[in-house]
Amino acid sequence: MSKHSLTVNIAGLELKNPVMTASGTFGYGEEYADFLDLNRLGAVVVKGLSRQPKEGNPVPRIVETPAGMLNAIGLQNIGVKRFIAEKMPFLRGFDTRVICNFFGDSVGEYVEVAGMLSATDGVHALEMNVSCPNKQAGWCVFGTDPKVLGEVVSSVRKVCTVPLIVKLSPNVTSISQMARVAEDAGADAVSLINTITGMAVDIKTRRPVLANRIGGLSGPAIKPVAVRMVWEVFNAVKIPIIGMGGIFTAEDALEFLIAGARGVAVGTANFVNPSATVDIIDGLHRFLDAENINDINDLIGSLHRS
Amino acid sequence: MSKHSLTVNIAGLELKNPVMTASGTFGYGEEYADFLDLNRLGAVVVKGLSRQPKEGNPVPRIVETPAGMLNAIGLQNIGVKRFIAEKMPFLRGFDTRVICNFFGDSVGEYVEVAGMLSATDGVHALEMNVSCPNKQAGWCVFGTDPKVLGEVVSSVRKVCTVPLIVKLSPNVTSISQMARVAEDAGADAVSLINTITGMAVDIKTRRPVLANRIGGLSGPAIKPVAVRMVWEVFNAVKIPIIGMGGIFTAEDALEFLIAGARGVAVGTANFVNPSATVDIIDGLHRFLDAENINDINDLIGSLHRS
Amino acid sequence: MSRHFAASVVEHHDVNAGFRLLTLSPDTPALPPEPGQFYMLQANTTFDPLLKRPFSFFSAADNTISFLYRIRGKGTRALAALDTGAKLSVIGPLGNAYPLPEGDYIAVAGGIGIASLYSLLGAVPGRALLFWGARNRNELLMPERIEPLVKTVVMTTDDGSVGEQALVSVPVKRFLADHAHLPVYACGSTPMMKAVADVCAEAGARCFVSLETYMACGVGACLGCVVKIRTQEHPQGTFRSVCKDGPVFDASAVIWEGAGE
Amino acid sequence: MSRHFAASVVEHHDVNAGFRLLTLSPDTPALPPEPGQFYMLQANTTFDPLLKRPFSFFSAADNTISFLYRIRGKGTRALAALDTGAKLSVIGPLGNAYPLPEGDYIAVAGGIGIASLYSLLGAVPGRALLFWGARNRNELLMPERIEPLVKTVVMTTDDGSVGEQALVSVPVKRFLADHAHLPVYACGSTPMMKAVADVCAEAGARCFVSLETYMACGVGACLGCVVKIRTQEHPQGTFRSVCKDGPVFDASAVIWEGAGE
Ligand SMILES: Cc1cc2nc3c(=O)[nH]c(=O)nc-3n(C[C@H](O)[C@H](O)[C@H](O)COP(=O)(O)OP(=O)(O)OC[C@H]3O[C@@H](n4cnc5c(N)ncnc54)[C@H](O)[C@@H]3O)c2cc1C
Ligand SMILES: Cc1cc2nc3c(=O)[nH]c(=O)nc-3n(C[C@H](O)[C@H](O)[C@H](O)COP(=O)(O)OP(=O)(O)OC[C@H]3O[C@@H](n4cnc5c(N)ncnc54)[C@H](O)[C@@H]3O)c2cc1C
Ligand SMILES: Cc1cc2nc3c(=O)[nH]c(=O)nc-3n(C[C@H](O)[C@H](O)[C@H](O)COP(=O)(O)O)c2cc1C
Ligand SMILES: Cc1cc2nc3c(=O)[nH]c(=O)nc-3n(C[C@H](O)[C@H](O)[C@H](O)COP(=O)(O)O)c2cc1C
Ligand code: FES
Ligand code: FES
Repeated sequence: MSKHSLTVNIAGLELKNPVMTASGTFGYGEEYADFLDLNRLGAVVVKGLSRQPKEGNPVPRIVETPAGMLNAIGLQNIGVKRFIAEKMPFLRGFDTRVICNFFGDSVGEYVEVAGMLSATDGVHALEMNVSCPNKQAGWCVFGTDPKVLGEVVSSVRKVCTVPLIVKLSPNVTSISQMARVAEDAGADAVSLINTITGMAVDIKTRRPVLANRIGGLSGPAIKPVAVRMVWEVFNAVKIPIIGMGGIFTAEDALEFLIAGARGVAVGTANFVNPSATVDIIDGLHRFLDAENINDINDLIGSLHRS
Repeated sequence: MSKHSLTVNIAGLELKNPVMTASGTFGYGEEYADFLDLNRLGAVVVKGLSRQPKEGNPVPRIVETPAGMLNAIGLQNIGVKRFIAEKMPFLRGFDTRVICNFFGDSVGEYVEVAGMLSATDGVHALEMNVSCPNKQAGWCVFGTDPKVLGEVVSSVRKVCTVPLIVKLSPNVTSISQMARVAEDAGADAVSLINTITGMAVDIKTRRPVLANRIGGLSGPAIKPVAVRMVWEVFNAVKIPIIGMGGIFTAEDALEFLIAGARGVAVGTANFVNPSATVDIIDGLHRFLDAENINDINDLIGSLHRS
Repeated sequence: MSRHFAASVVEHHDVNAGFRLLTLSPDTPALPPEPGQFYMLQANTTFDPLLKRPFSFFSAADNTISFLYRIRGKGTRALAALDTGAKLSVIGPLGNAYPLPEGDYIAVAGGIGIASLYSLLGAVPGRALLFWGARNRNELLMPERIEPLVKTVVMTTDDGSVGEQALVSVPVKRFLADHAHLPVYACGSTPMMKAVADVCAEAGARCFVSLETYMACGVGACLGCVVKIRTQEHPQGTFRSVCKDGPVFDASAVIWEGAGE
Repeated sequence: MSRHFAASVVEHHDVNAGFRLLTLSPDTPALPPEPGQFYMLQANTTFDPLLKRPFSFFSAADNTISFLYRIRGKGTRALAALDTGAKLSVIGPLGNAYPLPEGDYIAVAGGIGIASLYSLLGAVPGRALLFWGARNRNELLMPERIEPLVKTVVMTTDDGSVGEQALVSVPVKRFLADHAHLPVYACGSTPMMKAVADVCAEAGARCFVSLETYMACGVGACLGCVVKIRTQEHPQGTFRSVCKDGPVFDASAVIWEGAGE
């Protein structure tokens, strides 16, 4: 198990392995500290942070769907200040990378939060969630309009002193176009996919099951869409990709790595199997052993083109 | 079971019930004639037709995914002439509506095929599949560029003498925008969703599982996305909607009807349960009975907005 | 000792129609639960159903944990099909526990809510004045195991098949007129618990409720299971996780949004 | 009589490690199958695995159908877990059949391919010259039931544990030198069938192969299972459904694309 290397480098940040947690599915890390050794992870990506604490949406917020789930948490979080004061000291105690997911409802808020987080000791990279409603432009979402995306990324890039990962929304006609916009605006990496917008109807009450009506679909159901988008983006940009969407096993993670992801994030799987991340790391070791591959980087983007 | 009515009217076409088959999952009807009484169906929607017979893609063409499947059949079909000569006589023998799904690789081909089909006795409506590559505009797909979509729909509308249904691709940023474009260009109805583009990777060979690399995701996995899109489109256009995507049971069909679909199409479910369509019709009857609803139209679009 | 373990079915049988008692033996040493805590269980290894389901433990012995459950949807159907010897994946014990009463107390169970209260009845035996409501006789589960643990029991059913035909909160309200000094512990459907909380508030009795919401993770990570709770900092209420901050809450702090449904 | 029915497991047991024999009884009258036909089976009622899986029938009696299968992935694992009395959903019989030989014939089985050929051996007993290849002894399934049905049998294994250590096409090729007038029926992995088809073509022997591709519907509706077949109209080949136009094809018409994999 020790001959080969799982180390990957994402935009200058070295990770002991490509496996990280997906934002919003691992709390602030401490929720799962009992269940696995956080030191084993390539990185911990925390729940999305905003300038002010956010209460989130009314309940019901989640519902299971075939091989997936819809969530409309509404980005509930304790706010960047409490996060830095109350959660970072704990996270700094681990030998892993800490990546802070964040969002805003205006370009100004994005910039402000990015500034605060990237100035925080122990924060190794930022992940910008652009799948949230844009207050300035009404109903539109930062991540679905190329012009707006370019603006917010380049504004954040100016203040961000650590690697900046832009997390792309899959709810677009061309994910590769959005990835190129992010790259051109200065993103150091992209992560994809965020959830796909969906809805479930309670046929008895004739109401949407979720109080928020619509929610984001995650889990194994979306994996084929996510793998396809990673492959498309891999062919469109030079910056590294972090892939996610329905990764439950090492085999799932390998699909993403082979399709071009340099890192993989595990989301919904944590809920079902709290040790999913470490099981995946163990499985990657076994696969490299079995296939006689010395360096996981030899696998990344190795999908045959014929 | 007889008190209430399941009759729906889609763009002037009366259907004895809202349940139809999804194109490409029911062959030309005869493949399933052994398994169920076609007379019971609201409509039979046949495999997509083109001017010339089409061989389709190399194999493998299908692969199962969690609660779904990817297909890259490549629109294999016997061509519109053989269809009219060899398959229509059989279909005319049933008391159901026959809806012909068709496509082209140029506006000219769309127009030509639509003209031939709508002039055919027993063809009650046409369904335009716009999710296919556009030879004139290179890689772009008819169904993802609003301008191209408007052009092809209005050209077809001029020659089509029966109700024209435009089948929308879900691989777009705004499905309601595309629906409005179709409506403005003269579509009498829209159907949605076609499959979501996805990919699966064989980690041993490091090749895409499908020979065509990418394929279309269908089945229960995509149902939440489909329901959401039907609801969005219901709020955006006045023309009727035919909903589909992962409908396996009457409960699934009811989600779509309540969200605004006036018809529902059953696709992948036929493969698993050849009598899925009639089971769903029976289930709709039972639901109306149990809920004391006399007319299924009272259910359509009845989703509460609070 | 990890709170995530594999377990084997050692016993599994019907109690009444639609209700089963499942006894598991953890394959590796597990933490002992406290009354009111719960576990996330999953019978299947495929992706449908995808999520684990939360169940209060009914009883726990040296190396076994039992669950009393109602077959409801596909998760519980998959559970119900498990034979002796079958393996399943478990997370727990999770959540907080009932604060143990010091003397006599009032326990209010609605239907399958008895599953959660049973461990409290066993931990403080002979002190509970149990008010036990259900839809019908079939849902009053295992009286032979419950009655020996309580001081008195009052039953109600919706159909009058056993005891008074009333909501269980009706006799509780009558009883509280003279016994508002006793703490109340309630577990049942959300409307039932709200009704009990209301009569307790009126009577000025301390009331603890064990809430039920839809859960994904069970450990406070997804924020899917929240409920609005009044705190000093947030007198208008703030979201708390039922899985981590609960499931037991002081009823006076709960804001019963949409609880009428 | 519908080709879509529910059936109950009447017997189910291991044959060799990783191989099981499943016997079903249709709950409603079902059509009798012909040698070479297959059924689509599904053990689970959830959406994972989603699709039914194709299996040749192994044998059929008055009111039972048997299947000999290898546990491979999640569909066959779900199948393998079925107990006696369990229900499953079935479509069939499907596809064409082996054209019955008039006299002696050569049967070539590779591994689990014996499952499909067994019904032919039984339909035309005592006339088959069986060439039977497998990876190892464990995969030569139920010789005690097969040997009484054939005239002669030649075994090969990849590991030499039984018979010649060779691909089964090697002894077939030797034998055809003197027996090219006999028709050949082959079922096994795609590379094995291609090899047999090649030696038959060289020797000028008529050869039928029962192909295996990934299937969704089993009835010719999805066009997922196609294979390229030469026809008079399409000498370069045209796609035919393995489920409906096959699974049995004249080997000389098959275009073995990607068959090396
Ligand atoms: C802390 C806690 C302890 C519990 N203890 C027990 C117990 O000891 N015994 C017992 O029988 N049940 C208990 N439950 C309820 C149990 O978790 C659900 O019955 C179970 O999840 C249903 O799963 P299913 O797949 O069978 O139903 P599903 O198919 O998921 O759903 C069937 C119906 O039940 C509703 N539903 C499902 N889960 C919940 C939920 N968590 N909250 C509200 N509505 C829901 C669905 O919306 C749907 O209408 C407990 C729940 C919680 C939160
Ligand atoms: C006409 C026909 C008759 C068959 N008869 C038998 C039989 O009698 N006994 C028997 O054991 N098997 C038979 N098979 C093969 C059987 O259908 C597969 O083994 C089964 O579908 C595997 O399902 P799974 O869910 O266990 O595997 P999966 O998890 O679906 O797949 C496991 C692996 O097998 C491959 N695979 C799965 N299905 C197929 C397929 N149809 N073609 C090629 N590769 C596939 C997958 O790509 C994957 O690599 C037959 C197949 C066909 C088409
Ligand atoms: C309950 C839940 C909460 C989430 N919260 C966030 C979030 O705060 N920020 C974000 O960028 N993504 C969030 N996501 C999206 C995930 O990080 C991930 O992109 C998505 O779930 C797909 O991965 P999966 O299928 O492995 O879950 C959330 C997902 C879930 C299920
Ligand atoms: C094998 C297969 C072939 C299909 N062929 C077509 C087609 O020819 N034309 C078309 O418009 N849609 C086609 N579709 C899409 C379906 O009609 C339907 O829109 C989609 O599968 C979603 O529904 P479902 O989840 O119920 O299958 C095909 C789908 C499948 C699975
Ligand atoms: S279930 Fe995830 S936070 Fe409670
Ligand atoms: S499996 Fe559908 S056409 Fe053969």
